[in-house]
Amino acid sequence: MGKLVNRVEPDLVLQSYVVEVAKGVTLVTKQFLRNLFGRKDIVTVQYPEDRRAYTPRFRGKHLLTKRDNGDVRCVACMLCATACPANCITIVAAEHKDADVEKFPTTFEIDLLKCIYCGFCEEACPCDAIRMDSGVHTLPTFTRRDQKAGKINLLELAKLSTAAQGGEHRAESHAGAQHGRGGHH
Amino acid sequence: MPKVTIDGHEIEVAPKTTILRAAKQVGVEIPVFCYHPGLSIAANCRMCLVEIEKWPKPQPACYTEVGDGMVIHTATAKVRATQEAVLEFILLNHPVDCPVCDQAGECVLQEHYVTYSAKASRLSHTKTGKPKAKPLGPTVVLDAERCIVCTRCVRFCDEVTKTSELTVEDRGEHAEITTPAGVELDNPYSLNVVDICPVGALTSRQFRFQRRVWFLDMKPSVCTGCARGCAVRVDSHANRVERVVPRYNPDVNGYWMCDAGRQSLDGLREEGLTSGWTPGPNGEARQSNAQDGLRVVAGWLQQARADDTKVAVALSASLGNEDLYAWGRLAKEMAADVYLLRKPAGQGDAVLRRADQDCNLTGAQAILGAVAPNLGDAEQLAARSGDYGIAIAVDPDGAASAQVAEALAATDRLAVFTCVRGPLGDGAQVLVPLTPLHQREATITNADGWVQRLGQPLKPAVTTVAPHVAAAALAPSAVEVLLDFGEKTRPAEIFGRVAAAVPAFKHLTYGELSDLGRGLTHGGDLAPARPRVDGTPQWEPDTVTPAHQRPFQLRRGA
Amino acid sequence: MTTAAPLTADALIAACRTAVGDHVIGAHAQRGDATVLVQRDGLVQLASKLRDDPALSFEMLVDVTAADYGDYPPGLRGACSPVDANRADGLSSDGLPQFEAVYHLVSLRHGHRLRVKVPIAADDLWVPTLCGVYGAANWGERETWDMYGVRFEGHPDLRRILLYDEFEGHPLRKDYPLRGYQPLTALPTLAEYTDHETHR
Amino acid sequence: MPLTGNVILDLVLWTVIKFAAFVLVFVMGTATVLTWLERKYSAVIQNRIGPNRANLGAWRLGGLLHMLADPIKMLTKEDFAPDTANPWMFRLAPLVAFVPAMVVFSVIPFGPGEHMMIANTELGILFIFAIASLNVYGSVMGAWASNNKWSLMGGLRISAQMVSYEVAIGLTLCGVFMIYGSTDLQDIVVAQGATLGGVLPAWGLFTQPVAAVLYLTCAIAENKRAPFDVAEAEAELAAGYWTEYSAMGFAVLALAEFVEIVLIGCVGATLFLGGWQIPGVHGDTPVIMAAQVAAFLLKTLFVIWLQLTIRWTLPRFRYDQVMRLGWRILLPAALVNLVVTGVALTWIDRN
Amino acid sequence: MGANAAFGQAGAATAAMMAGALRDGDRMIINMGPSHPATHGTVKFVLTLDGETVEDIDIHIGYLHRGFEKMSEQGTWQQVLPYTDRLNYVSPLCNNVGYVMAVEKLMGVQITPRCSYIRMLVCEISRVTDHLTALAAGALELGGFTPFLYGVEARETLYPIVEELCGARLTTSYTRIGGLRDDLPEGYPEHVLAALDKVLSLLDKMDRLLTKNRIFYDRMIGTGQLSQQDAIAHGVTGTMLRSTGVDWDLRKHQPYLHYQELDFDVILGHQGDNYDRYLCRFEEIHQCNKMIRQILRQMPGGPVNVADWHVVLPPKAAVYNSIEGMIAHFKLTIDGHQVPPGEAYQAVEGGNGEVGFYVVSQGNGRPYKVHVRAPCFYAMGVLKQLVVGGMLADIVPTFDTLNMIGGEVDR
Repeated sequence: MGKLVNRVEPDLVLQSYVVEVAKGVTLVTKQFLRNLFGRKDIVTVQYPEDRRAYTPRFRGKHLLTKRDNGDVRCVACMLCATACPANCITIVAAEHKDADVEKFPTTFEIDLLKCIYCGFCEEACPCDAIRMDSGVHTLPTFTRRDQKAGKINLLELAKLSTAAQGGEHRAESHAGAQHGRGGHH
Repeated sequence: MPKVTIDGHEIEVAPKTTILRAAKQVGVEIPVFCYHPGLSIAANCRMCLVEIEKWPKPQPACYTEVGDGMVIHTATAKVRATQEAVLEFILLNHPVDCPVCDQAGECVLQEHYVTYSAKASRLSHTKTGKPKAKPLGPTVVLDAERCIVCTRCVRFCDEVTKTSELTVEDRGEHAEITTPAGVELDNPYSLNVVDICPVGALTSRQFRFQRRVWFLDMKPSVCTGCARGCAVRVDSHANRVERVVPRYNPDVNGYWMCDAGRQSLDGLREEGLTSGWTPGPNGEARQSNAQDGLRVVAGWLQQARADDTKVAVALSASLGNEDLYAWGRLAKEMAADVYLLRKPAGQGDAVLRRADQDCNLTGAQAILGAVAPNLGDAEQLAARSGDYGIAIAVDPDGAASAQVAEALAATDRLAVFTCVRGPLGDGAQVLVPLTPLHQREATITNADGWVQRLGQPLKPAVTTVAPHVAAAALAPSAVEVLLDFGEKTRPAEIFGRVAAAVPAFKHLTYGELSDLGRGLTHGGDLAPARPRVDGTPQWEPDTVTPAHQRPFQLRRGA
Repeated sequence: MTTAAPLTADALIAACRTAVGDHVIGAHAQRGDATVLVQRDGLVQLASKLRDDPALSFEMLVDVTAADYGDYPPGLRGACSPVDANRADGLSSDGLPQFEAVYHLVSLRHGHRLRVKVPIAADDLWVPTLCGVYGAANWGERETWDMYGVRFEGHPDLRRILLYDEFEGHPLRKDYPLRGYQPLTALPTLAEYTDHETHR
Repeated sequence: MPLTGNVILDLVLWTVIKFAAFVLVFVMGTATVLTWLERKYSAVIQNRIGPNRANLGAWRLGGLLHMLADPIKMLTKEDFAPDTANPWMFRLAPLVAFVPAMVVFSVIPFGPGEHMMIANTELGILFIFAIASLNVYGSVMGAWASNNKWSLMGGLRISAQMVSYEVAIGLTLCGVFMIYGSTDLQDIVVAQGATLGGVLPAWGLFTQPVAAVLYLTCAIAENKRAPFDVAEAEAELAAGYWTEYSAMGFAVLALAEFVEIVLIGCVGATLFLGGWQIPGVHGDTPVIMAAQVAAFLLKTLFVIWLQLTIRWTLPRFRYDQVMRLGWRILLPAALVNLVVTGVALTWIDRN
Repeated sequence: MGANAAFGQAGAATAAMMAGALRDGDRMIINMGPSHPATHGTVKFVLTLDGETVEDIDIHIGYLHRGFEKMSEQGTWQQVLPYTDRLNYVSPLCNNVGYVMAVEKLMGVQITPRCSYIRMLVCEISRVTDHLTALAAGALELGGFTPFLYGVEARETLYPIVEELCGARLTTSYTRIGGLRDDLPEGYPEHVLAALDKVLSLLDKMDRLLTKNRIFYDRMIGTGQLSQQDAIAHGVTGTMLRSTGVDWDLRKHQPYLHYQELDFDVILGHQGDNYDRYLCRFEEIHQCNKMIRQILRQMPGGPVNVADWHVVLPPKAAVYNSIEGMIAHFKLTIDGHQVPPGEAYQAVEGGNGEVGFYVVSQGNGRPYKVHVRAPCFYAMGVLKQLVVGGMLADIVPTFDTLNMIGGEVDR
């Protein structure tokens, strides 16, 4: 048998309104005075001057990581576009002049209005090229066009990534993950 | 007839049947890499090893022929261990290339690995490096690291084209596919090696990196590049052709197709005409869509009926059966003269290519012969062009010769129905944009009399019109009656009329033409016009269906 | 509220067979979910029995929905809707009609669950309502009507529930197109809009 | 005093000056500040910061400028009236609600002596009752003229509620009149300068404690503020009678509410907190008078604070519960209070 | 209890008196919603009012219908997950867990104990946020803005905790078929406990401002009363069912995950009125608090994902550095989870009751059908019984304690 809740037993004190109102007023006043003079419970964040720190796992605006030489790490494998439930990623691939890199995106565009920030792209990426750990969220814009994040925009955000690039950014393994296209060299 | 038991299924098969084919017949799947039904058997990948009772060690199923009373097991622990070992061995030096590899998604290696192994790597040393992105010829690029040396491509060049450009160099883990010095893989069938490569070692230079295969819309169709009419699969994305690969049809092309055919279908990639022109009030050409063009031509024909003007109709031999029938009927009703336009001959060979470039010549001759008795050719047209007040040319490919163009331009009024700009169209008063064959339902008949359906792999532009629809639309003005198929302009309906009117077509129905097609009768006899390419019974094509189109298959747990 | 041990899936199926034996055309207990396929003639009878029999005591209808098997791979239907081998009318899973009404029941007293499925043909798409047995059937059946176009005969208020009245078609059917346009709700004209008394 | 030109001029001039000083500066000032204060105060209670964005360059002044920014916003917004509304009544209603609320301040004694009130009339509190109850017409007019069912419902609730509570508040205050023997507010305040037993000031709060509680309750109900805001009850009636108001129309209605808060504060301070009296301080030097005026204002602020706190503490009554409270609890309580007061006074008189 | 009954009668008598007085007047038909402040979640009531008394109500839902079930049929099994966040959007994690459990049931996947415990943890945190939303919104709608903000602040205390774990406050998409997106971050238990303490202190303030306040309980007691028979017949589950005194909690009576290892009470109400529902939610938060502490104490170690690359993506290190991991990663991403053909129904105790997922597989990577049994949907079906005969103002608390969530009802 479950546990029954305690319903209030309205006695004269409760029924007179006055006592509970007075208690309520006292509580509220205490809270007021405490916030005014004492220990502040105030939780408002003065955005945009102050910003709440996002947690390390926060899925913010996407970014494209770079290789050591500053090139885009993405090889246009399209797994992110495949995993994306919102169909918001458009990639056009082309042959890279370096045969070891082979393939790279000439266009990499994310429609942030369509994006649902589920993080599946980040998870699907086999090259650690797309990430969402920029720690910034998407800001409003005046036109729809401005919500399409292109390659340059996404690469600019690379510096915001909280993890070392070229490696696994999750806790379980960051040792020895030299890759890019993997360990065939 | 030997009787064998495969995984508990008992079956009687023809003598000399291999275990692999026998297993296929009872629905047991045996994984292979090097085996290809259209090539000789090499048995070098060892993926198809199966256990046979009373045999000391596993045998390759692709090579071993069944014997009476054989009991075969394809899924024992030993077989599984073998398969895992083979996969581990193959993957040992395989680069971590899936992200950049075009084969990913239709890769036999990927498929077999997840189905038969899914074990983590135990590799601790570095992989053997080999050349990457090395051009083998004008069309094919080799990535030697990805190659599993199954030698399908080598066998193809040896056995099918008999040109032997490819060979295996070196041994063991250094084995590498290569061309002898000074030789290029440039035979007219070179792209077939890309299709049969089970991994991503050979890639088509043209399709390379264009589109991931799992995004492709794969639709069966027929190549219209020459009179062979190879069965193909058109892979498109967002109504744009990305590549064309052969589709197995034992009566036409077997497993292969030529590079030129793929190129011809690449033409579909370019946007066809979506608008034409009609004469404006001052005689200037005014941009207009198919409906406007038809309205003008209908006016001409209506007037021609009143004036008794003679009309010439020039039809291309690259139109579909239904188009030819509809236009033939219309010409007959109008008592117009019909001329058959043909493309100049190309180069043919003993494998597949035909010199004759018109994809539907056989059909055109049979149909127009039956419905339009006054059939002439281009020379006759040139000779008699002065007789006509109105000429109508239906020439989708714009392939009419300069001679024809000149002759037709000499008439008072010329209307051209076409998909592309060309000298003929440029001389026309009315240009009507046509819907290309691959954007609509149609059938064509190849040189051997084999009728196949084009499966409409692409969607049409709304401003264009299909030729048979155009004919049906002109009929009321031109001859005051509807054509015999009335307003039912669906190809299936018209094809029924074709079958009724043309003796060679009489046993055919539209529905049964899907997939492999049917042959015409020759002198009343129903016979395949050409010996089957590989001489084998029905055997499915060797391509990997993308997983989302494949029925469920339980994968073995890791 | 559970007082007795829940019956096993097999026992539940057996109980259903006893209750409306003639109408049960198939059953399975895959993945532990007891499921019976019933002819629609026996549905109401079965439901009342299931609710009132103290040994079964399915007091609560948790969910009503339907399924359109129109696109289901041929040959696999038996995985969802197996048909008894001994059916006299020779019915097989492949021969089952396209639609199924699906009911999920739970017994609060015993803590067991049962799924009841009623195969229905696309051209005769109705099942008797369970509103008389379970109050929950009211909204559940309205939603199923809205989404699949399954008519629940005898339902007191079979209107669309999630979609608007002008909507055409039933979207969860497999043949419902993914792209296209629906008629909009007719907006009142200004005259209609100001039909009520104005204070001018 | 004969009504010569000079006297009339004197009268008018003084009235205008006093009106400007008391009503425009104090009442309107307080009401305006209240628009900011209420939000700020509630915010701090609720662990928030509240309005703080309006600024003059670098000076934010804790958002104090919101009370300027809001009127500017209200003035510049589109004043929208529904198509089917009655335009005249709709526009008139806010004024009808607002003007009486302002007028009643004419009888409030802001300090000692007849000069510290705008109109020294013996009617006093009765004048307040008479005029303040006109306020309801504004709200009801607005509610009806909006031609919105929710507004109408709010209007119905408001009229019933205000009529009901007027009875209770009237009876409640009768006790005070009986104690101090006058309806003239200045007289009442003067009378509160005495002490009870030499210790406790003879404020209404101590002589009529029950009436004080009842007064506050009824007054809040009269002003239709939480927990008696069933007329606007945003969760039930959207915003009730002022649903359709925007821009200045809304501003005036809202301001009327704030002015009434001040009024309740003033009347409360006058009747129950000794008005301008400071216990133990007597005399008529300017310093003392100024201190007394300040005391009155402080007391007013106290009652205002009480109202705000109650508003941000309590949930809302249901409409029928409001009526039950008014008729079944407050009215009998007021009557009993009256009887007890009467008996007590008689007993005191006898002795 | 006697006093309660007396109050209930008094309220009813008042209502009856007023109804009598207005009986001859015109009925007013009025649209409450879809953009009415009380009909949050977007719903419309077409009310027939006799004065303030509700004579009839026609409930129009569907304003938030976005074709969840149709959309689910278009992608892979995994791609359905983000949609489930948006069902009951104040306790998205319960939906995440319910959905993947249904798929796992169909696939026959056995999750690891640690995964199971973390799933319980997130479910309970979600339940707290769900109940806090209901309580706070209830206070707001009765005009209690201060308790509302305390409740919301408590909820806001938990959202960063959710974000720390899942990467998002609300659109969590945290679970994976066969496991979870990620293990618990460093120091997570301490953060949870600290947040819980703050939640409890704020909850206590709400309690002191509301529970015993006569203005509040007068509005709650005896209004929106639901009988046990009605609740059961109409498929009402969760807190709403328990408030009528029916002892039914999936966590207790059909335990899933590892709930059988937790010690907690099923909270029951007396008579199923708004006050009972309010109190049950309050008390359930305290139970959740108890459970979360137990879960954190008993949390087992080990992996969170099953060790099968057909079910969960390989670890990133294997993907980056080995072709085996890369292939497994590719195939699972491209093809989706290969779910054997068949059907399964999995129910979990969500914020508002039984959240059930009925999934049908056609044997490949794409769901054939995903149906959600939304608790609010059936609870809304019984709303008419709760408000007819009551007063207009009673719709507000009744609708609130029912805690309709538009995302779930309309799908």
